[in-house]
Amino acid sequence: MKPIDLNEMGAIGAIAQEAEGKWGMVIDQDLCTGCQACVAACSMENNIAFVGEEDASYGRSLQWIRIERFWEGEYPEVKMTPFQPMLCQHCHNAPCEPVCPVFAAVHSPAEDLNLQVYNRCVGTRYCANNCPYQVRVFNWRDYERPEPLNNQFNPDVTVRRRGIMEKCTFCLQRIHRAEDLAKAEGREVRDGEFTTACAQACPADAIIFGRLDDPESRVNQLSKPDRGYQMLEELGTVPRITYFKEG
Amino acid sequence: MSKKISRRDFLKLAGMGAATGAALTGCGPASRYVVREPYTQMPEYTFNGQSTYFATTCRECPAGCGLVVRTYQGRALKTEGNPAHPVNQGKTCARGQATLHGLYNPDRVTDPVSQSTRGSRDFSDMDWDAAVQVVADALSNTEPAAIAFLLGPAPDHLFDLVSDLTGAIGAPAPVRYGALSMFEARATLIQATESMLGESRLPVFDLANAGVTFSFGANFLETWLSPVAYTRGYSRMRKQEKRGYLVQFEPRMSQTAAKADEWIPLKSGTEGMVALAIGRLSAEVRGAALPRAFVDVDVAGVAEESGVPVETLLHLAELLAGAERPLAIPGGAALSHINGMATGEAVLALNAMAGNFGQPGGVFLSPVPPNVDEYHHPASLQEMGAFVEQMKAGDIQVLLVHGVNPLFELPNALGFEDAMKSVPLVISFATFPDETALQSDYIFPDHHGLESWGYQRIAAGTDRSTLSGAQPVVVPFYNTRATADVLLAAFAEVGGELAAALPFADEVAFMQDKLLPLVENKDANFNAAEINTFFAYFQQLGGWWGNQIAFTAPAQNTLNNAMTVAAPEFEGEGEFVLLPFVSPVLAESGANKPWLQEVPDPTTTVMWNSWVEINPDVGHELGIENDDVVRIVSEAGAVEVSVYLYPAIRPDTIAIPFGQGHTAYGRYAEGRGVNPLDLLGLKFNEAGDLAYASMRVRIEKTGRKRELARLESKIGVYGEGLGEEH
Amino acid sequence: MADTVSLLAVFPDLEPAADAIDKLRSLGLAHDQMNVISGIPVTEAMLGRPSQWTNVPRLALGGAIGGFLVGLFLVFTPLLYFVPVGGQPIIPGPPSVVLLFELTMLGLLISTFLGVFLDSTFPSYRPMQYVPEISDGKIAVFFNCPEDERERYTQAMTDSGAETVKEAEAQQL
Amino acid sequence: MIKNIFGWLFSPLGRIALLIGGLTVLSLAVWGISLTQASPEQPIQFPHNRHVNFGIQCLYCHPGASRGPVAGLPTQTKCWGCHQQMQITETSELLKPLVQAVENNEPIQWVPVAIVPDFVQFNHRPHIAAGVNCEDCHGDMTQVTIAENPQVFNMGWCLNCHKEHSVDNPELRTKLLDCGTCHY
Amino acid sequence: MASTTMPMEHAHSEEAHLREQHLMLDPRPRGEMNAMIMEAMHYTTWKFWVVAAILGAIVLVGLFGSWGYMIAEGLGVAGVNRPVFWGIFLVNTVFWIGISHAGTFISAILRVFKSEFRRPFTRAAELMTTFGLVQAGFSIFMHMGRVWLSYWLFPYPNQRQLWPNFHSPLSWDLLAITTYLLASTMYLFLPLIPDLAMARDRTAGGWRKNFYKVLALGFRGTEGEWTHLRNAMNIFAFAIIPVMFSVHTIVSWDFAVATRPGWNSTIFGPYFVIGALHSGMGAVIMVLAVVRATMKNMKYFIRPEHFDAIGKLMLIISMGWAYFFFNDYMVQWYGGDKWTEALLHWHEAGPMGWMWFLMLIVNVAIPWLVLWNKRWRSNPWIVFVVGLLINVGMYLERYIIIPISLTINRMPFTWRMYEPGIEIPLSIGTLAFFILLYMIASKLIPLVPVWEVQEGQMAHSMKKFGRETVVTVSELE
Repeated sequence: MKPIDLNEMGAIGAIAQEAEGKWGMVIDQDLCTGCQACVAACSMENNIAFVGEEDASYGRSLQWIRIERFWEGEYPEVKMTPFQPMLCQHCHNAPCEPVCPVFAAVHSPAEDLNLQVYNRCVGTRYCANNCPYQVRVFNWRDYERPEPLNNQFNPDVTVRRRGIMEKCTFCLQRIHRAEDLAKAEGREVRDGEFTTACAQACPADAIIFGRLDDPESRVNQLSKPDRGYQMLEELGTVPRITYFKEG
Repeated sequence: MSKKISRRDFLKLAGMGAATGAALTGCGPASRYVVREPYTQMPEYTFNGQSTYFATTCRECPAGCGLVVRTYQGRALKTEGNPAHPVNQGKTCARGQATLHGLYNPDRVTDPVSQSTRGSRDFSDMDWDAAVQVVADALSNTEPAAIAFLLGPAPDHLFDLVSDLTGAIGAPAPVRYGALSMFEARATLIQATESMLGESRLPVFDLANAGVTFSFGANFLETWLSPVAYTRGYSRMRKQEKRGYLVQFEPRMSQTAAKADEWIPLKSGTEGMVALAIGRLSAEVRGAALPRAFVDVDVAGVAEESGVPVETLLHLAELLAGAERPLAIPGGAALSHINGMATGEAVLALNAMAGNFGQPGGVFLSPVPPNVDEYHHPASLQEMGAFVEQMKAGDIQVLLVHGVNPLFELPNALGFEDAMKSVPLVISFATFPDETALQSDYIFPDHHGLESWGYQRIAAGTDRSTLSGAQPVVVPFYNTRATADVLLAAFAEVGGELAAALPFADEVAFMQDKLLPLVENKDANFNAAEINTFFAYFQQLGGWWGNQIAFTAPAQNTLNNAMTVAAPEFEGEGEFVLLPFVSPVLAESGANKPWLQEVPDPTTTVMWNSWVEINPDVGHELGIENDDVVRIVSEAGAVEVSVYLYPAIRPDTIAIPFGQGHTAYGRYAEGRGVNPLDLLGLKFNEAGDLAYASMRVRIEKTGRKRELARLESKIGVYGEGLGEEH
Repeated sequence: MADTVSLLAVFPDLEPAADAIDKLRSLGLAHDQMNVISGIPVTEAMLGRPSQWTNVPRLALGGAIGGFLVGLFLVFTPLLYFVPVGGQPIIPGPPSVVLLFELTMLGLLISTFLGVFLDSTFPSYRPMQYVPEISDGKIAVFFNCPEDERERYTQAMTDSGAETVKEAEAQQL
Repeated sequence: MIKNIFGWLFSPLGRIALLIGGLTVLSLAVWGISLTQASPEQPIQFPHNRHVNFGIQCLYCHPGASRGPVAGLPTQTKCWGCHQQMQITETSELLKPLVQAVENNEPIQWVPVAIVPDFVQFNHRPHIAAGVNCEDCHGDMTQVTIAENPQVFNMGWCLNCHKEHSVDNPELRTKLLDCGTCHY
Repeated sequence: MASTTMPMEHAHSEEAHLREQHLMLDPRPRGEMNAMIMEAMHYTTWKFWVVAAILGAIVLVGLFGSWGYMIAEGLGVAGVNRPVFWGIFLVNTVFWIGISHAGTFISAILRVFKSEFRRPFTRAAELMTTFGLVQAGFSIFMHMGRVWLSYWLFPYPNQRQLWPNFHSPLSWDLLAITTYLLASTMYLFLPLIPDLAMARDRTAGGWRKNFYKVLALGFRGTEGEWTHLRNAMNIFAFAIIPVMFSVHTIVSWDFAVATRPGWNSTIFGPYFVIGALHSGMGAVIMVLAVVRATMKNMKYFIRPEHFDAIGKLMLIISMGWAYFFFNDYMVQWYGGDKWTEALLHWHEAGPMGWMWFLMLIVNVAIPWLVLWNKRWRSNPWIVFVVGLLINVGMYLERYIIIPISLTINRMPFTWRMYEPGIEIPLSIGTLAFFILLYMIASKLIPLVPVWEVQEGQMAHSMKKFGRETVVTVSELE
């Protein structure tokens, strides 16, 4: 049995930085301009299908990252709340994982990430129901990409077919590529050596990805406890993404 | 030269790997009977299963961001920003990411074709020799003065080639146009800059170091001038020791305004007046002598005209007066009024008062790009009007169009489509079957930007003289040919003395010729002794840029003359002022990329369609609900579009995004949404830019409904169905 | 046994059948030399017969234990290949209880069901001694008696109220 | 209808027919499965055994294996490098397709033998680096002409090897048994 | 009815009256009852065939046709979306599992408590259990995105070395439903064996003879056979009750263990069980009314007394349901979590608020208003309507719990409504399939356990206490 860790139990505000972790992300909502470059970059990197107008208007778009915004007040004192990119939070205690009957949504002990094994998925969609962040998307149909659009497929990422749940992987293929390279060269992965597609594209540098277990990493350096918070941290899911409030 | 040839061969070889693509799809068990083709010869720098990266320049908009494209076995997989490139420093926008959906678009023009009658879509394939002959005949059999080239804002090497070509045969210089330059009111911005800073160039605003920024309708986070560069600037502005402060003045909350600390919803066209009033109040707050420029400003009158209360003006003036490095930016919508010139000058006057010309966090003149002496600005709408008149008068016998889609990007009122009927021969070099291409006699498709050579001069967005280089990252997918090569071949076909004026085997030879002067300039990101090495570096690094920060700002005392900004004038009848704005994700040419269609609009989260933004209170007053289809009628035309009740727009203003409304341009764009340019009239400001923000329109209900595809929840965001709608 | 004959006496009701069984006993037949066939469950006590031995409860218990063991195996299957989920232990406590319960019950019920088959040697489609009237509520007493005493037994049955007494012939049901 | 079925079933002939039917279905299934396992038709009956017996290393023709995910098929230029110096190239019937391909500069259409499903992200490099020999997975090439798979590349087979190689290294074991190592 | 004291001279008619009222006091010779049941099975009018043909067509097109289309196209043809990942398929699953509870309740719980009125219709109720579970199984497989891989849910040794995830309520569900389906089928079959033997004896030949012969397993009715059977039935009656409770509790855990507002409730287990009984009893009474009206000789076996008894049970269960509903509502309401508040608001004031109110009316108000009256609840058609309404209400309850509640989550940006698509023909198809199976079964197996009725009739008698004649029951076992 593992020892009881109050951080993990959510008893004292479950700060991911303090709990163990490997990969993490910092999203600065003050910088995020809502430009959707991350959305496009993610789709291009991860072979995400487009679903067309009808399905998109019915909540079936497949983006792994979405940018939320709400309104405060009424005209003329109306204000848009800060853009809030929502993607898989890669919870340490992910509610999506235990409910999958076939181990398709599992935790990666090696990378401390939340995995979705596409080929194992049978499509019960329980994980999506149980995700408090609603960041899982389901392939409601075979969304064909007509020739020759399929030439753009990234060979490092499985192309999903109908009936499969999918979600952000923290660009696991890039993690593996970098780790493989580092191992071939006999060293550790350097901070900033690679990054996720969304962080790479982000023109405002609002998304920073890196190692949580390296105190020198940019992700850890950027931590500003007064501004940082985690989504729905009261649930004790121990997310790996820290958001910075505006201002 | 040998290097070049080997590279091109390599690309051809690399293309053969494309067949393996089929094996990589699907999440089922892979078929056992997949065929794999090895390379016939292993290309240089390539290992099995490893990606190769090529630097090039993004052609989705004229800003000229540097890209690094990941290719794998001859397929382009992913675009990334070029980290060394001075414009975007490794970043891209959504459009840059989606450029691959242009490259692999299923609706590209695959072969040179002739069309039986214009608009019939009855194409017959040609071979390129015949196509070159058509161009050669057109060039040789037509009186030079009757040959007109209409080019887009990119790429610049083609513009240079066509300039040389027209110069050689004595034809009129090529005309360049792009809808973005119209929306940015570039001509007005340049003229205002000339009158305030003394040089006819685009200004650069050093957002990154600004303390307090007043943006008058400049949507620099979306499409304005160089959005990625300005977004970087914005990011750094916020990350300063003392967080930068942003105030946005515009009638509708744009994406940029959404990021502003304060949004001042002033009446459209009163930006200049408000700038002057703030200038005056600010000078008063500081207690310094009132500059002459602000003497005539009637603050109360401005408050009444603009709808911004005096207290707000005063508050803003105090903010400005107390700021360390204030900055004021004039945006396109503010300049696109009858009073646009005055507005531009008034906003720049705020900078002058702050004394930030040439200072960090201030205003600079954009560095002159290398290998030219001046900035070739795109045609203003008035100039385009003159061009159309020429066409109508029958002065143009041959029209060659490249890189621009005038039938979509020009207001209907200008009558380009009619004018085309008076042109006997129209040749389009479009990559995609856009509206203009379909109204042409021939389409001789150019490569996609990622299959093309070229360079692009950076007009705005960098602090140093920059020439961004483009090279093919994949072998051309279809039977397309570079327009520059077609023109050179045609020119050679014409033969004689003329051909000697452009003695180049292909566009690469031409480019090398144009780059030759730069070899001498050693103060740059790379040095090379001779042109071949230079060209290799130019490809490898994605362009050439100087080491020196080239900001210039001649000192001028510009506040000595009294300034006034007239009240805006509006055209036509109707309760509402129409504010067309450029869709931040689609812009002028993104509509045919399915992933861009599905990327939600940043402010409304609408996908795959157009909408009209109406203030909810007005909507309820008129009995208009979300998703109702309404008819927007102006003097110039009418469109039918679904309503989005947008909480952050002035009640007297409605807004429609520009980007959709194609009647051609492939399956993903065609028949989707509306084009707000159909509603615009033909009033110009002093600089010749269209006063597009001054059109009055009225709304008619149609009784129909068409649901907009939104990413957001109407329930969760607007409380719809919860009995607490607003 | 060449010198015995199987007889089948059919009675309209319980009383005569019970009488007949008493008579058979007094004629010297042991309990295991006779059997009763009825259309409703007639308890042994009603006919004065000894309790029937049944293995069903024991089989049920065995099945339950078997099910429990299968459940136990399933509970520990995660040890074959560690896949952590949601920060929960590899072998979760409460869900294991659910698993054990369900499989125990499944084992119990299946073995009960099969126990009936086993104990009653179901299914058997061989010819058997039977009279279809018993499904109309009659009660048949089936016994073996010595060939030479057949008349005596038949008479005794008829006296007790048997409707028919005949030689039991195995027939296809 | 049901009567027919029952009657049919109870007759001895019916039972035999049933048996035959069942056997047919079974053997069809076995045949179908064996079809999927058989070596496919190749454009050239490539003799691996001969090449290996000449002393040519695997990595000479499949160099990608030591560097990255894909071992790769040799280009025909590489084949030609040796073959153009050999007499047999001109005479051999077997080598005709190669000569043809080189002359026409057309790629040879090989049918891959050792493939994993596309939802498995396999990388050769770490396997080679960990000291796994080619023949451990691909079989002894001195014994075959066209490559044949000595085993089905399924997950249990992968896992067994991963487990064996990480018995005494818990950290490595975590990595090697992680779903995300192969599936993403 | 017989509320006034009767004069002595009417004692005879009093007995007659009691006999008319109670099946158990109105014995007929076993042979006659057998003949009645056999006739009920064989007597088939053209109406039966027409209805069966229509239902068959619906099953073929609505169920299997639509399902095949959905498998080929993907779940996009259904109405599920984000965030309503679960739709009508799971509503149907829960609904059918609920329906199936009544059979076990009647035949097991009432058997354990020796409620004699159960005797003629235990089988009719058990058939519902089995066929209802079949529909539940169909629905749950329809729900899956890749149903062709559904065998991965079952524990079996495989080369991947990967077993199902027993952390997941869905795998408990699968085990529980499988257990329950097997158990209820076996429990249906055991008491059926003597009746099959009876049918075998009364069938001269033809395929039916073979059918009964095979199914009757060679049952003769020897003492040993009866003993084994009785023992087994006793074990079943006791053991199947916890299985039944566990099934619906586990179904409720599918929702209750989730981290969703409104679902995360400890009362869900018993709330679902009582809800299941509520809809199940409604369904039983509907089936009995239809069987009594359409099948020959059934008016003898199924009498107003039975409707009266089930009606009383329904009233009690309705009260129990209301109690649990209020309990759940109260706790959720008091909790004050903002998402739960939003959910309750959405239930009541959202666009589908009418469902919530309709559910309360048909589940509580109508049963309470109608079933207190003995005369009304003895009327088959009145209780049929009440049963129907309760089933509508319970369907709405599941609909509110699943697709409507799923709209509300902790990410308001994603809230979206659910509009069923191909679920509608598929739901109708499962209903038609259920009815069709029932119709076919009613023609193949004796719908009334004759031997149990006879056993009960033997045990019942009338006795005079003072001036009143009352019913007495002897304990035969």
